[in-house]
Amino acid sequence: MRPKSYSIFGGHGSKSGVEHAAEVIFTVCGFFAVLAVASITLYMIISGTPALFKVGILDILFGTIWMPAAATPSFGILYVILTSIIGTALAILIGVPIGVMTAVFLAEVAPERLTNIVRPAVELLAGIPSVIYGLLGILILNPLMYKIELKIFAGSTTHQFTGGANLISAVLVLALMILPTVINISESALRAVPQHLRSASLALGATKIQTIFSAVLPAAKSGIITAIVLGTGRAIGEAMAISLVSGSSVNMPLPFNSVRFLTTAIVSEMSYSAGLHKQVLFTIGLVLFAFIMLINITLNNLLKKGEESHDK
Amino acid sequence: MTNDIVIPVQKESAVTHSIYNQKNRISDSFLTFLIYLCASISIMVLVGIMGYVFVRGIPEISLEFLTTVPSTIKGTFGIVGNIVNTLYVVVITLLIATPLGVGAAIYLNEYAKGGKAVRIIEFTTETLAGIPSIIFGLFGYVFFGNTLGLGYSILTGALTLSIMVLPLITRTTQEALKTVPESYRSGALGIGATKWYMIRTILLPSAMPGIVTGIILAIGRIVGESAALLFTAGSGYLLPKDFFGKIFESGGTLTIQLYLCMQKAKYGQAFGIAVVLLVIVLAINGLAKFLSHKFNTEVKES
Amino acid sequence: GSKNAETQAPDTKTEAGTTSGTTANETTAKEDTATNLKGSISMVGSTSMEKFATALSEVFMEKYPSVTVQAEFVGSGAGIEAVTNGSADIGNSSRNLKDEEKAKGVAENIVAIDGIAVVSDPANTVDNLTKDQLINIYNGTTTNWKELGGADQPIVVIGREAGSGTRTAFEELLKLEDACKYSNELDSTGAVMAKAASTPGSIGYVSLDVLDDTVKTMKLESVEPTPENIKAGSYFLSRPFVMATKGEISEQSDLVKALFDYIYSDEGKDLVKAVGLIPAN
Amino acid sequence: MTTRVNYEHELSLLNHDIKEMGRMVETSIEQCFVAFEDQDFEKAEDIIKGDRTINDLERSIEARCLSIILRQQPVAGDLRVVSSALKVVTDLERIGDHASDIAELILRIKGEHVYHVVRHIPSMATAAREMVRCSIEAFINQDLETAKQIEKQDDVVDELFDKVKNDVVDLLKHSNEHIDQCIDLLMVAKYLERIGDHAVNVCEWTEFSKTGALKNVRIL
Amino acid sequence: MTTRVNYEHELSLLNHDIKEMGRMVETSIEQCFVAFEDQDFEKAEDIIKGDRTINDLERSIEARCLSIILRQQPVAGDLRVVSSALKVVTDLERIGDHASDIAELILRIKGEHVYHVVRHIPSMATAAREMVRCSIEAFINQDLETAKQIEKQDDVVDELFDKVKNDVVDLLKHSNEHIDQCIDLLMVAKYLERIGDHAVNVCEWTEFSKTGALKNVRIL
Amino acid sequence: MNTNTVKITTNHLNLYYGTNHALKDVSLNLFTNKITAFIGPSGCGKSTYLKTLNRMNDLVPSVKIEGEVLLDEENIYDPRVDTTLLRKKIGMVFQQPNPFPMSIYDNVAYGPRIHGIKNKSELDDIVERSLKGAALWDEVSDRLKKSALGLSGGQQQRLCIARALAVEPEVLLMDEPTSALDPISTLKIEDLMDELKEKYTVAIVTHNMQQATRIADNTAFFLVGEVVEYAPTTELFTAPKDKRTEDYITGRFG
Amino acid sequence: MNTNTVKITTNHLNLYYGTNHALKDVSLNLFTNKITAFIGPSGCGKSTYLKTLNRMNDLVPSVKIEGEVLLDEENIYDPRVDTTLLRKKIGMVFQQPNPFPMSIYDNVAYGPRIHGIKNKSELDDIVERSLKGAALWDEVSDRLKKSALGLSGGQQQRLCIARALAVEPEVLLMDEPTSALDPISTLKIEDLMDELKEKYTVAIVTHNMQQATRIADNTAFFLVGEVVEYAPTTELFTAPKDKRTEDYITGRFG
Ligand SMILES: Nc1ncnc2c1ncn2[C@@H]1O[C@H](COP(=O)(O)OP(=O)(O)OP(=O)(O)O)[C@@H](O)[C@H]1O
Ligand SMILES: Nc1ncnc2c1ncn2[C@@H]1O[C@H](COP(=O)(O)OP(=O)(O)OP(=O)(O)O)[C@@H](O)[C@H]1O
Ligand SMILES: [Mg+2]
Ligand SMILES: [Mg+2]
Ligand SMILES: O=P([O-])([O-])[O-]
Repeated sequence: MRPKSYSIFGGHGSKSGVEHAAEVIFTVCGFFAVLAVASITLYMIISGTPALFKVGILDILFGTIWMPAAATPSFGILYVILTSIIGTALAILIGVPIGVMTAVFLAEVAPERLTNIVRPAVELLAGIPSVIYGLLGILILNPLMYKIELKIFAGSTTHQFTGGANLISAVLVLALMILPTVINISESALRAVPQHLRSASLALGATKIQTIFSAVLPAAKSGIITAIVLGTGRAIGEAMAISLVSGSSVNMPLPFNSVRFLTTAIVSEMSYSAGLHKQVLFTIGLVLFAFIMLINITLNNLLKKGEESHDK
Repeated sequence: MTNDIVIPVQKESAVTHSIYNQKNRISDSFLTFLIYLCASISIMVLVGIMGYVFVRGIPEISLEFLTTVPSTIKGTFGIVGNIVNTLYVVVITLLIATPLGVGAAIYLNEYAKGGKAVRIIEFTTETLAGIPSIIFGLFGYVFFGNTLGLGYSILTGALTLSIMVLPLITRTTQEALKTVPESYRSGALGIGATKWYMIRTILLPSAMPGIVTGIILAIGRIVGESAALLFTAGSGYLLPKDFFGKIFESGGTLTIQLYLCMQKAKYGQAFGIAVVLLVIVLAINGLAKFLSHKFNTEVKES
Repeated sequence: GSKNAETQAPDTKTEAGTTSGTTANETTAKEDTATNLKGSISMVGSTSMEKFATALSEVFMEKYPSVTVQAEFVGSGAGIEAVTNGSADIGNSSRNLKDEEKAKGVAENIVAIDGIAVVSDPANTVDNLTKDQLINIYNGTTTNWKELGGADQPIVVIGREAGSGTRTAFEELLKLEDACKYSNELDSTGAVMAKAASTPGSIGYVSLDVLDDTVKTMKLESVEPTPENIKAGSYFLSRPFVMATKGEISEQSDLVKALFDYIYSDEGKDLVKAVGLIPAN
Repeated sequence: MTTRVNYEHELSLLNHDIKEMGRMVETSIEQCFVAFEDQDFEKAEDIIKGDRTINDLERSIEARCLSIILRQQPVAGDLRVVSSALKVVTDLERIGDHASDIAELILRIKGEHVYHVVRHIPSMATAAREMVRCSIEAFINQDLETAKQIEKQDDVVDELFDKVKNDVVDLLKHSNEHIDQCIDLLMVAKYLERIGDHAVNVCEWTEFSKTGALKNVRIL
Repeated sequence: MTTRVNYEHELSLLNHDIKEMGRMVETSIEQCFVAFEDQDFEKAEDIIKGDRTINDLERSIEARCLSIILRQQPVAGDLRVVSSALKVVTDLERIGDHASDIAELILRIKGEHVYHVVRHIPSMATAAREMVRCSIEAFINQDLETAKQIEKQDDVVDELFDKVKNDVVDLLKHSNEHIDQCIDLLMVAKYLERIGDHAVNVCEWTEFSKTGALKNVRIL
Repeated sequence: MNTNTVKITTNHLNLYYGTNHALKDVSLNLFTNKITAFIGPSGCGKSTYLKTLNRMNDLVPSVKIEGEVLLDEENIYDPRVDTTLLRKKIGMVFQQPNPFPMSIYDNVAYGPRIHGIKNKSELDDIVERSLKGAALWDEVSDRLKKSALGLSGGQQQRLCIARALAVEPEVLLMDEPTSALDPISTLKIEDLMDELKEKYTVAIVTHNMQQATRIADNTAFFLVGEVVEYAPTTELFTAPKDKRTEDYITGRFG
Repeated sequence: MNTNTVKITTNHLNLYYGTNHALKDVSLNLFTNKITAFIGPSGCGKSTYLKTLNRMNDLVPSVKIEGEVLLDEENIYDPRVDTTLLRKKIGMVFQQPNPFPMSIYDNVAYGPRIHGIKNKSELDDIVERSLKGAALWDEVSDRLKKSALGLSGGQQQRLCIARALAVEPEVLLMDEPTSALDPISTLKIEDLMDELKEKYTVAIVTHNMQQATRIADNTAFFLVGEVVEYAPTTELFTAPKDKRTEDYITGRFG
C-alpha cells in the first residue's frame, strides 16, 4: 500500500458559506415567480370581487346591458365575454390552419433559399408591436369592411352601421397577428421532428406529402399545440390592436356588429372610470384572468396527457 | 446515371410488380395546392404589411422626427424623448428581471429537488407567461402606481414589465440549462468541483447563448409592449433633466407614442414610429442571430 | 409631487377664479422664483385637454427651466382619481366635478371653457343640425342622412366611452343620459376625429380645440362652434375645463401655485385663446 | 430467457457429431475383432475404409468448433465444451487410426492361429473397447465419476499389455516360426494399449469440459 | 494503424512458447540417443523428468490459446494461428512422450549391445529428429514448402521402421537370447516412427495455420 | 460465394456527394434469401451504398450517381421508376430504432395505409402477421394501442422491422440495426434476421464483426468507397484474400 | 481472486432510491493496481454501485444508503468527509465522453484549478503529464488551445481520462467508458487502461463482456442489486460458480 497522502476528512466537512449563500439566493429567485403570480392573483381578486358581489355575479356575467355611467348603472358583460370567446375562436380558426400550412411550406416544401428569406421576415413580424397591426386594421381593414357592410345591409333599418369597425375586422387583425407566432413555433416544431422519422416514412414508400401529413405533423403535434396555445393567449390577451378596429361598442358578437372584447373593455374605460364602474372593470380583469388560467390549465393538461401517453 | 440500357417493355408484364409504374396521387396534389395557397396568403400578407409600413413610414422620418420632442406650441413632432424612455425601460427592466429570471432558472434546474416546489414554480411561471399584458398593466397600476405610490413613472413601468418578462427569461434560461448535458455536471462534480463553482465555470458559460436569447426576446417584448405600460409608465415624452430623477417621472416608450399617435389619427407620425420600431426589432433579431452564432462557434472553436 | 421646492416662495394672495389681473407684487415674485423654483408638477386626466395642457406645460417650463411638468392624458375620471389619492398634483377634467368627488376634498379650478363640436366626414352634404335632429341621431331614431336632407347613407354614430368628460357633458347637455346608441365607442378625442374623418356617414363629437379640416364641423341650430359664439351663449354645447387640486390652490405647493398664477395671468389667458379655448370668466 | 436459437442449434449439432464419431470409433474396434474371429477380411477392409470417414468427421467437427468460436464467442461452459471437443476429436481420430492399424495387421495375420496362443488379446480388446465406449459416454454426459473409473481401468489394459508381451516373449522363446505374426500381435496389443491411453485422454477432456481443469490444473 | 499492444504481446508469447516447446521436444529426442550411446543413464532419467516440463508447457500453451480465444476473439490469421497452436501442442506433447518412452526403454536395454545389431535405428533417430526440428520451424514460420518436404521424409522413416522390423525378425530368427531387448528395440523404432507421424501432423497444422485448410480441405 | 439467384445487381456504381467520390466503381450482387453484410471503417460508404439500393440518396441534393442498380433485372434509376413502389419493395431499417410517435398498431399499419389499405380487418391481419414476423407479437399483442415509444430499445427495433415487413417488401436493408441496442436485444434481433432470410433478401451494415460472422452469408468489406473484398462470410473472416481486409478484421487498422 | 492490497472495501452496502432497493447487501473489495469490472444486465445497479464509491449518488435527492464504504480504511460516508477531497482521490470517467466546451488545455486544467493550482507553469506541467498518461499528448500537443469538442470520440474519451488523471486520483471509476466509441477507439482505450492500472486502482462498468475478459483482473456480476458472483475474470468467464452468471455471460439470459 502506498503511503496515504492525505485523508478525505476535510476540515469543515460541510459546505462552504459561498455554497450556502448561492443556494439561498437562487431559491429566493425561484420563488419570486410564485410571489408575483400570487400577488397578481390576490390583487385581481381583491380588486375584482367586490363589484361581483355588489352588482351580483349573475347580473355581471349574464347581463347584456353595459351602461356603467348611467344614473342607474348596469354592468352586464355577457356580450363582452361572448365576443372574446367567439372572436378568439374565429381568429384561431382562421390563423392556425394558414399558419401551420405556411410552417409546413417553410419547413418541408419550400426551397431553402426562399425559406431563408421568408423566415426572418416572419420572425420580424412576430416581434413587431401589436399596435402596428391595429394601425393597419384601421387604415385598411375598416374602410374595406365598411364598403362590404354598406353592400350587405343596404336599406336595412335594424342594422346599426359601424363604419367597418366590427367583429370581422377584429378577428382578421387577431388572426393576422397570431400568424407569425403560429408559423414560428410550428415551424420550429416541424424542424425539431427528427429527420429519421421522415426517412422511415419515405423508406416505407410514402410520398413526400404523405410523409408530411401522416408522419411529420403528428410527430410535431405537441409543438403545434403549443403554437395554438400561445396564439390563443396572444389573441385573447391582445387589447391595444383591436380596441380601435372593433368599434368597441358592447353588442352581440355578430360579424358586422361593433363589438367589445374583455381586454378592450378594460383599456378603454379604465382611465375614465371611478367607483363601482372601476371595480367592475377589475372584475372584467378577473374574468379575463380566469379565462387565461382555464385555457392554460386545460391545454397544458391536454399537452401533458399527450406526451405521457407517448412516454409510457 | 446510365440510361443507355434499354429495358425491354414486355418485362413489365413479365415481372409481377414492376417498379416502372409512375402515377400521381390526387390527394397529394390537392394537399400540395393547399400548402402553396396558405403559404402564399401568409407570405403576401406579411410582406404586404411590411411594405406598407415602410412605404408610408419612411417619408415621415427626418432629423427633426428623430431628434426632437413634440411641441404643441410650435406644432412640431419628434420621438427622441420616447427613444430615451424606451432605453430607460429596457435597461431597468433587464437589470431587475435578468438576475431574477436566471436565478430562478438555476434554482429550478440545479437546486430544486423535484417535487411540489418545482411543480408550483413551473406552473406559476407558465401562468405568468400566459397572463395578458393588460392584466399586468392593471396590477402594476394598482400595486406599484397606487399602493407603492410610484404613480406614472418609468420605474412603475419597468417593475411591471420585469414581472412580465420574468417567465420569458426564466424559461429560455431553463431550456438552455436543460440542454447543457448532464455529463458536464457530473464531469465537473466528479473531479471535485463544488456546485457553485460548477455553475459558474461550466453551466453559465454553456447556457449563455440561451440566456442571451432570453434577454433579447425580453427586449423585443419590452419594446413592443403597450397595454402594460399605458397605465404604468405613462406617456411622458420629455427628455430627462436629471439622470436618476427621470426614473420617477412618467415616460412613454415608442410603442406608447405610436398608440397615442394612432388615437389622434396622426397616422403619418404613427407610421414613422412604426418604421423605427421595425428597424429596432430587425436589429434585435440580427443581434440575436449574431450572438447565438458567435457563442455557438466560440463553443465549437474556442 | 413637487418635492424639490427649495426656497419658500413669497406669499401670493391670489385665489382661484377671483383675480384676473397680474399685480406688480406677483410679477416680482415670479421673477424672483423663476430662478429658484425647481421640481416637477404632475398632471393627469382629460384627453380633451391634451392640447391645452401640453401647451401650458411647454410654456411654463420655458419660463421656469428647472421645473418639469408631466402630463398624462388618460381621461377625466382617472385624473380626478389621481389627484384624489395623491398620485398627481393636478387632475384635468373636461367636466364639472361631481358632488361626491368634491366631497373628497378636491377643488374644482375652472381654467377654460370648451365647446363640444359635432363633426362628420368631410364629404357629408349636411352641414347644419338642430338640437332635436342631433338628439334623434344619437338616440337611434334617425339612422340615415337622407332623412336630414343629405345623401342616402347610413349614419355611423361615434361617441366616447363611458366615463369620458366629453361624453358626460355632451349627454348632459342634450339630456341624453343612458340613451345614446353608439356604434363606435372610442377612448379618446383623437380617435373620434380619426374615425369621423375616415368613415363616410359618420358623426361624432370632439373638443373644440382639436378641430381641423379633416372633418366637417356641423353648425348646431345654424351656429358655428367658435369661441365667440360659445362666449355669447348661442352655441349650446359647451363645458368647462377643470384643473382639480386636492384642497384649494392656496394649500398647494409653490410650484402648483406658480402654475395657477400663470394660467390666470394675461399671458395664460392668451395661451388659452391661442389653443382655441375661452378663458374662464 | 433468450434462446439464441442458432447458437444452441450449433452446439447441439456439435454434440451430435461427437457422439456419432464416438459410435463409429467404437464400432471400428468391435468390428476389428469380429472380423478377426470370423476371419472376415472384407469386414477388415471396410474398417480401413471406415477410418477415412472418421477422419472426415474429425475435420468437420474441428471446422464446426472453429466456426462456433469465430461466430459465437463462446465463454464459460460453452467455451470448454467447444475447446475440449476440438481436442477430444484428435484422440478419437487416433483411436480410429489404431483400429484401422489393427485391421491392417489382422489382414496380414490372416488365417494364422497364433492369435489363439496369445491368450490375453481378446480380453484386452474387450477392455479397450469398453473404455472407449464409456469414455465417450462420459464425455458427452460430462460424467466425471465414470471418467475417473475409466482412468483406473487403463491400468488393467496396461497390465494386459505386459501379459501379452510376456506371452509373445514366451512364444518366441519356444519357436522361431511365427516371429512376424508374434511381432504383429505385439503391435496389435500396443495399439490396444494406446487406444486405452486415448480413452484416458478423452476422460481428461471430460474433466476439462466440466471443470476447466486438466488433472486438477486450471487451464481455462 | 492501431497496435493492440496487449493482443500482439499475447500472440508473440504464444509463438515463443511453441518455439520453446519445440526446442525442448527436439532436445529430448536428441538427448535420448546421446544418453544411449554414452550409456548415460542419468541423462535418460533427466529426459523422463523433462517430459513433465513439456507436459506442463503443453497445458500452459493450451491455456494461453484458450485465454486468447476468450479475451481477444481472434479472427482470420490470428484465429488460425491460435487454433493450430492448440492442436499442434498435442502432437508436440506426444513426441515428448515418445522421447520419454524411448528413454525408459533405453534404461531397460541398458548395457546391452543389441542396439548395434539393429543397424537402422541411428539413422531412423536422426531422420525423426530432423523431421521434428524442421516441422516446428516450418510451423513457426508458416513455411509451406518445408512442410511439404517433411511429409515426404516421413516415408523414409516408415521405410526405416520396416527395415528395423526386419532386422529384429532376423535377429530373433537367429537367436532366442535377446527377445526382450529386441522387442524393446522394436518399440523404440515404433516410437520413432510415431514421432515422424506427429511431425507430419505438425506440418499439416502448418498448412492449416497458413491457409485454413487441412490436406486441401477447408476447415476455417 | 454463398449464392442463389441474384436479387440485386450493382454494376460499376459511382456516387459523388458534390466532389466527394463516396462510392468507387462498386459492383456487387445480392442474392435472394441470403444475408449480405457490409463492413468497413467509419465513413467508408457502407450507408451510402445501402441507400443507393432504395434511392434514399435521392433526397440528398448534391448527389450524383453513375452506373446501374438492377432489382430483378430492372434498373431502379430508370426515369420511369416510381420510387414509392421501389421503396415498398425494398424496405429499410435504420440504426436508431425510429418508431413514429403513435401507437404500436398505427406504426405497423402506417405503411399499408399509405399504400391504400383502409379495411380494418385487413389491417388487423397485416399488423398481426408483421408483428409475428418480427417476433414481437407475443410481447405486445395486449397493448397494441399503447404508444410505441414506451417499448424498450430492442422492442422498438423489432417494431421497426415489423413496420418494414408490413408493406411486404422483397428486400430488407438494415443500417447498423443493433448498434443502439444492448447485447441481449442484439442477440434477439440476430436470431430474427436469421429467420427473416427465409423469406426476404437481407442486406445489413454492421460495425460489429462478430455479428457479421454470426448472421451473414456473404460479407463485403468497404474501404474509402471501394469494395476491397466480397466473399462468403466464413472465408472473409478466416482467410481473407486482401491484406487490408485482414488488418481491418483483426483490429490492426484504424 | 487477483489480489493485492485492498483499496476500497464496501461492507453490507444497501442503497434505496425511494422505495426501490437498488443495491442489496453488497460487500466487495477493490484491490490496488487491479482492474475490477462490473457486469450485469441493464438496471442491475452497476452504475449505482460505482457512484456510491465517490458519493456521486449524494446528488440524487431520494437516495438512502446503509452500510459502509472504506477507502484506505476510512469510511467515506462519515459526516466529516469532504466530498471534494474524496472525489479528488476517486476520479470518474463516464459513458459518453463529456469534455467541457473549452480548450483541451482548460479541460485538463479544470480539476487542478478547482483544487487551487493557479501557477501557469505548474499547470502546464500537469496538463502535459496527464495527457501523456492518457496517451493523448502526441495527438493534441500542437492544438492544446483548440476546443476539446473538435476531437474524435475516442480522443475525447481519452481527454476525459486525462482530465481525471490531472487531479492525481488514486482510484479511477469508469462507467461504460467505451460504449459510445467505435471498435478501434475502444481497443485504444482498453490498451490505455491496461497501462493505467500500473499506477491506479481501476473499476469499470461494461456491457461488453469481451472487454471485461480482456482488461479486468477481477469481475463482479450484478443482478437486480445483488452481487451474484465476484471472482478473477478468467474464472468467472470460464468456470462461473453460479448458474445465473453462466446464463448471463453465455447470452442465455435476458
Ligand atoms: N449527405 C451527405 N452529403 C455529403 N457527404 C456525405 C453525405 N453522407 C455521407 N457523406 C460522405 O460520404 C462518405 C461515406 O459516408 P457513409 O455515411 O456512407 O459512411 P459509412 O460507411 O456509413 O460510415 P459509418 O460507419 O460512420 O456510418 C463519407 O465521407 C461521408 O462524409
Ligand atoms: N437517480 C435515480 N433515481 C431513482 N432510481 C434510480 C436512479 N438511478 C438509477 N435508478 C434505479 O436503480 C436501479 C439501478 O440502476 P443503475 O443505473 O445502477 O443500473 P445499471 O446497472 O447501471 O444499468 P445500465 O446498464 O442500464 O447502466 C434501476 O432500477 C434504476 O431504475
Ligand atoms: Mg453509416
Ligand atoms: Mg449504468
Ligand atoms: O378625455 P375626456 O376629456 O373626454 O375626459
